[in-house]
Amino acid sequence: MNHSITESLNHSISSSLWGDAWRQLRRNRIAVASFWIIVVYLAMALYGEGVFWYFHWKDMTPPYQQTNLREEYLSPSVFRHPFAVSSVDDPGAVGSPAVDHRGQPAAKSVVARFRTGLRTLAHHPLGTDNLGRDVFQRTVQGARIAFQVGIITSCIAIPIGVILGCLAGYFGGKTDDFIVWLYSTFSSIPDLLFIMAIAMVVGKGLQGVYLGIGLTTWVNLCRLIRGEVMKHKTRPYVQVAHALGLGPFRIMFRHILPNVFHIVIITFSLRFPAAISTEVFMSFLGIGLTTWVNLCRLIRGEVMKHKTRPYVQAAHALGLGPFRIMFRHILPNVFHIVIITFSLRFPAAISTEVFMSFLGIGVQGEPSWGIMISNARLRLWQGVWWEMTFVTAAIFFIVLAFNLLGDALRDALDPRLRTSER
Amino acid sequence: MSLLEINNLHVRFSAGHGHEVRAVNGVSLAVERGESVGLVGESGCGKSTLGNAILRLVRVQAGAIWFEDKNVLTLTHRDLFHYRRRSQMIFQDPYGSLNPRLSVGAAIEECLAVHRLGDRAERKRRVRDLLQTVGLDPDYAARYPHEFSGGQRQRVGIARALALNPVFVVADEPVSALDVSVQAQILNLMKDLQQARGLAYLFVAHDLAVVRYMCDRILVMYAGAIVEAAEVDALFACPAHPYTQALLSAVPDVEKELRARAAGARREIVEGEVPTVTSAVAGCSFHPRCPYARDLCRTQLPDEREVGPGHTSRCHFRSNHANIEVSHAPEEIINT
Amino acid sequence: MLRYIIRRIFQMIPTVFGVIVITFILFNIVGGSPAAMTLGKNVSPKALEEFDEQRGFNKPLLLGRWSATRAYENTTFERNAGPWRQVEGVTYTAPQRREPGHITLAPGKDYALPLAFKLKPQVTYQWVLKYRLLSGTAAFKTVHSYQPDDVTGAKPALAAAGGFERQIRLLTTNSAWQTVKIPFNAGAVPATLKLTVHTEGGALEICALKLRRQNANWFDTQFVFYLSQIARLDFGKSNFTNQRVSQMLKDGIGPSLCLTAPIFFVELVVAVSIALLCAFFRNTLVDRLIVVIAVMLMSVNYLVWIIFGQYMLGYRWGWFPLWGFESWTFLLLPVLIGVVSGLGGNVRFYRTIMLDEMYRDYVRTAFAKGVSRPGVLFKHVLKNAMIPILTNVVIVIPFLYTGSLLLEVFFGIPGLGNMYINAINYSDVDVIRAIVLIGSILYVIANLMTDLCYALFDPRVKIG
Amino acid sequence: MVMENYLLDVDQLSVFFRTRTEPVRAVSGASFSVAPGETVALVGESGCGKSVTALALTRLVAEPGYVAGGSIRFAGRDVLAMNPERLRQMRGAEIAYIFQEPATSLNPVFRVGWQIAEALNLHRAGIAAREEVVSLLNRVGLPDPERRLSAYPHELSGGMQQRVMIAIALACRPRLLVADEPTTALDVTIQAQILDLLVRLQGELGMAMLLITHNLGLVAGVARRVNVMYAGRIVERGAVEKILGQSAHPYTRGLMAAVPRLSGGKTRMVGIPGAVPNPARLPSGCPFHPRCPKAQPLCRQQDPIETIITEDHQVRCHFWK
Repeated sequence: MNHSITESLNHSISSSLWGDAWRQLRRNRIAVASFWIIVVYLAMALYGEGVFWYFHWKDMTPPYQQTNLREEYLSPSVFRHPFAVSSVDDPGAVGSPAVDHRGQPAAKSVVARFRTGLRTLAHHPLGTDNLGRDVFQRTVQGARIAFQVGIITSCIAIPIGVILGCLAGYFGGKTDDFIVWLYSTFSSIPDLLFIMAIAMVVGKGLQGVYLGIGLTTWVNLCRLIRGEVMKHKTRPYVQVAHALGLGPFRIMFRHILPNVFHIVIITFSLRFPAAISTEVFMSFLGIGLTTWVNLCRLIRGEVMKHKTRPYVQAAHALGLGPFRIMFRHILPNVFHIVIITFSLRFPAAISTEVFMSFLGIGVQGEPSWGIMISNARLRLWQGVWWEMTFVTAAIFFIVLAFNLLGDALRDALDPRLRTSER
Repeated sequence: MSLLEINNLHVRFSAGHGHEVRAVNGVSLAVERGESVGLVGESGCGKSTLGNAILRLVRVQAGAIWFEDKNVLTLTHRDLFHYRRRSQMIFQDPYGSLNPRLSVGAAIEECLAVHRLGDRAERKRRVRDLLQTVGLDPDYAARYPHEFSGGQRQRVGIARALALNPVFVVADEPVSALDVSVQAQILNLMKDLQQARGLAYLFVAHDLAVVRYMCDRILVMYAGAIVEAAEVDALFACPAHPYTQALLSAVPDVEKELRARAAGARREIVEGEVPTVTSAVAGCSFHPRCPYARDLCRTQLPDEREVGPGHTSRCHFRSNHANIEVSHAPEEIINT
Repeated sequence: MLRYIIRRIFQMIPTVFGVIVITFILFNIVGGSPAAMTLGKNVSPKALEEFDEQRGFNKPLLLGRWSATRAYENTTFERNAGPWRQVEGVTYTAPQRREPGHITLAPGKDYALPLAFKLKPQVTYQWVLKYRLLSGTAAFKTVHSYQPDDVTGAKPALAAAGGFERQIRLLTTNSAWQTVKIPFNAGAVPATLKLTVHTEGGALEICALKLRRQNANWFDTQFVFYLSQIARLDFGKSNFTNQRVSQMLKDGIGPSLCLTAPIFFVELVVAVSIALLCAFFRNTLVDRLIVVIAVMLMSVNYLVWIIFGQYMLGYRWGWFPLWGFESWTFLLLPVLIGVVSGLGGNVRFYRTIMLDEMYRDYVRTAFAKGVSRPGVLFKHVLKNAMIPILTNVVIVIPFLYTGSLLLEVFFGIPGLGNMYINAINYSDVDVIRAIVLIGSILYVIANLMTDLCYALFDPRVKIG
Repeated sequence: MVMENYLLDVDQLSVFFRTRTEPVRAVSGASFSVAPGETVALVGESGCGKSVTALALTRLVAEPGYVAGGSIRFAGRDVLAMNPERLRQMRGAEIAYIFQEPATSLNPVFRVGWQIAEALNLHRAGIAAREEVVSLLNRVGLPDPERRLSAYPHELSGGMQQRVMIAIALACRPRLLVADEPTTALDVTIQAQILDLLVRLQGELGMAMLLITHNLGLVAGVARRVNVMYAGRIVERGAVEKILGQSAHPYTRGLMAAVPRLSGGKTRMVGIPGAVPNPARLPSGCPFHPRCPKAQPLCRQQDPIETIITEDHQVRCHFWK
């Protein structure tokens, strides 16, 4: 309503899509908060990634995999009365390093008690699971897998969706017919069934999950982009570009695409929680990560092999630092594995996996949120609530943040899309 | 030879379900160098399609378009490129015709770059010149379209059209989206540019008053065909076609209204709806609405007839039916 | 209207075909033969072949005359002599720079070609052989213990000492690697058939050997087999439960619908009502509160709803039975969880639709006419909003048939969802394929229904 | 001015729009009046607040807009003080609206006849709806009304849709018809038909009309009194002859000069420099001063108040002389 006034308000304050969206988002406190939550999770994921790689190169069991049967079923630290006096007296209780074992009993001053209390708080802050593994660390690792899934599936879906959508929308005719047929076919297959079937066929690995989610999400994006491109094709500025004699690809990618690109971003942010949930779902069912096959394992095996080679020894002898050796010397020598893996990914990965687990280097499944839920589920019935609670809270907050940010982005960038996404 | 000559042009679109829209239906016209020709009609009469067809932005089914002695419709890719340098277009919607993701400088420069004119520095200089020519601060080149008002955007659109130094410009409703107080600025700018550069305009509009101000000659279009063509003064003084008369009568013009009000007169109103071009009408396309229609009109398509020097009309009845007098051509009514 | 429906049904055909192609690609091409996956590793090639035979996996994919058979796996001799290891007189040469890996058959001997199992009767096979013969000859022969009746048509006579022997191809000296195809017929009683090579005067070197089976015709392929299966509505047999898949589907769909249909209807009514409430109180505290709650609800993972719901309501408080499918009370908890878990998203979606309508011009007209607020909402807005809502509802219907995967697993409801997950875990390809395919076809049909709904309820949509 | 004679009397009306930062003033201190049976025009360019003013008359301004001050009296009653039910009864029955876009202003999923009948049922219960609807459609010149009753809006052309809108508006014989750009979306020849219809019906039914338009030609044709709006203010008002003939405000004069004339020759037109200001960022003082040829330092500092030139001519300018 009140067209003229709202329109003129819109025109002057907010005709620049990005500029206005940015302004609007910055003012939206919920969106900003969501953004920071996502940043925190991203940091967690990056940290998890770092930890993961570090311990794999060091060839050590990462802390989130360390089992400690003495500390199984440890409840979260705040529930362990960290500041209670008794914890200082009894070194065996709750398994915390509450006492500095130097022979003499710890000083009972308030400061010391406070210090030890703090240390206890920091020790397994969210408790441990049945094998005494730290719930906090595992949750962080779960974030890593979740982000991997979100990002990799987007990397699969976005190029397919964007390119096909552009081509269909722009060229129309037979091209359009074909692409519409393609995506309506894909969208006809119920998502979850399709993802699971793909995952099963491809080999129940993380790749299956990536591929499954990636291959089903491009459809929606493609449809949206196609519609937008068709709309923009008739816009005057495209006519102008025609009149200037620009070629179709230049018009398509330089003129139209920037104008519809916000859809990609909106779709991405709206799809992210869906991808995470799907991954959680699938790893819960044991389809995702049970046979954990990953590139880094291969690399790790190779690096371990190369570590003992003379050229690395020589590098050591020259006094080169570990990073330089790792990246300048070893990595170029194992990098071909990356390429080979990507081309021969599935058979090679599977066979190497078999080989490596035969040799006993295999690690148990990485802690994804879904696996954690799956493990924690039965323990919940025994009253071990914390593992379940913290994992679900972790999922809740990231999904909530993405939902809210996605909403805000959509409102800021393209309110029309509201009804097209469920 | 004229700068632009169009012979019996037909443009048809498929409207699905086997229907066809005859947007342009056998149009012939000519535009001389430095001349500005107005093309007037209501929505859906095919005037914008005609403008687009001249620049080969839509597919033409039949006919010929001659520009500087070359048939535009058979140009090779290379020649078409050259043609686009000679003839350009100004678009109606100043909000939509500029790509919101390109700075105005980049938008103008892109034309030069695509046509490989000058090096980077030279192009930049030329962009500044152009902006100055259309009355904008050259430093605005780095700004994005949303930072401009409607009038300023239309100036940018004009600068872009002029970037390649065309001799012929199709202006498709260049001021209809602008506020009244801004229209005059743009019209004046276009007039000045025409004089300074010897441009020829095909000025597509629905507003007769604007066309009268801008043009030397006027073509009135109805249902895909040109029903009347005349010098601007002749047309306004003695419109020959009933449709033109109705149009003139319908325009709410301040002075005319005030005069009519003082005299207590009522306006002429043509009944009926603007035809959709899908429904092919036998005979004269205007006959269902024409107050003077007779049997002949319902069966036979009228030819173009000369009603005065340089004044043609597509009506069986040469004279004028209303109270406006005809100064030339003896009355000659064909009865059937 | 009828013409419109018929036209739309014709338009469905490419999509259905596409779905068939995709499932085919997924399960037959990407997945390959599931025989080894399902039967395990230590199964005889004969059993595998029978498995494939039953499911048509031993045919060419799309088009072709010849297909491989497990009687003799393709050998290229890159690492070792393969099945020739056991054959006497055969020496293996590992690949060198120019030379491919190959086996050498010393001259002057008969060699039986190592087959994993007997061939099929009356079927034409062919050897595809890449060989080199520096000197001498090599003869490929079939040896029957009975006289093959396909030659004379007579009853088989008594076996001769070496059996009836027939030379099918004589290879002559050839110093470069060369590929030949040697066709032969397995005869009526292939159980007694022996395939031999006799080398004479020089060693036969073989660097690649394949056995191909001839199919009935060019179109006797996996794809055609698959299509005909679909046409016969025969979805094969589960190799886990050994039941016919169509029977399993029939058994499973009832429990699934028992679970999903109530969820669907309750959810629809509740969500639309709440959305209307939002639209009525738009921009007030009530509206905002509902939106906040809806977003929170939809951010809670589905698993969490189920696990905590089952734990708290079923186990701790004991309000509902925990597990099983015996009476309607067993459905209460899963339905409740199903409704709650989907409520947030649906309320938000319907609210968006309603509010979009609230800002239309016709609403202003209605208000200007003097229509009251409830009047505008329940008459003008609701009828317009029903169009997108209805189409959205119709499109969900096909998903009802699979049931809710997780709810069924958790609450032990023997529906299709449960079945599907079991099938995934046991790599039960036929079941998976059938469920995916039927789901997709139902979806296509639902799409058609959506269009029909549009045509029926939206006067702006033209039919014809 | 004698208050009691006016059907509608608007005094110092202000309408604000909430934005994320601070409220934007869409209409500020607009005062005008409409006498029974009279045609009054509200003229202005896009974004000047004329449509918002029209909607504010029956408090139809939707969120985020709200009436912030002033008074609206209709037939002696204070509209701003009415309870919602009373307001609802007034809408349609006493003040009816026609909007600019007939295509979107009609409800797409209801038949035309139903939409007209609804208005009838709301305010004139107990009459034979069908006959009344047919006679209304006849009256607005819709050909073949019996058949059109069961048509959906999209099956009608723009001109016919606008006729249906008029039928809805006239269903309850309102005393004031607010026509918000009733012809802008239509073609020139159709415009003339609709305008003619409006004027004729107005005469027949003896209702007052508030015509909101940007087209001075329309104003000259039908209005008796004119209010010129600029940037949310009524800068000049008075009898049509005064405003169009002897305009005092530089904006009105500029507007008159900028309108191309049918009878005008090729003499150079003079436009108003600059562009219509954005309501969110109005210039200080008189909002017209950046574009005004007569602007003085005073104009930049002080928003002028309304000056009475004659009984039927008021202007809001420091230097109207």
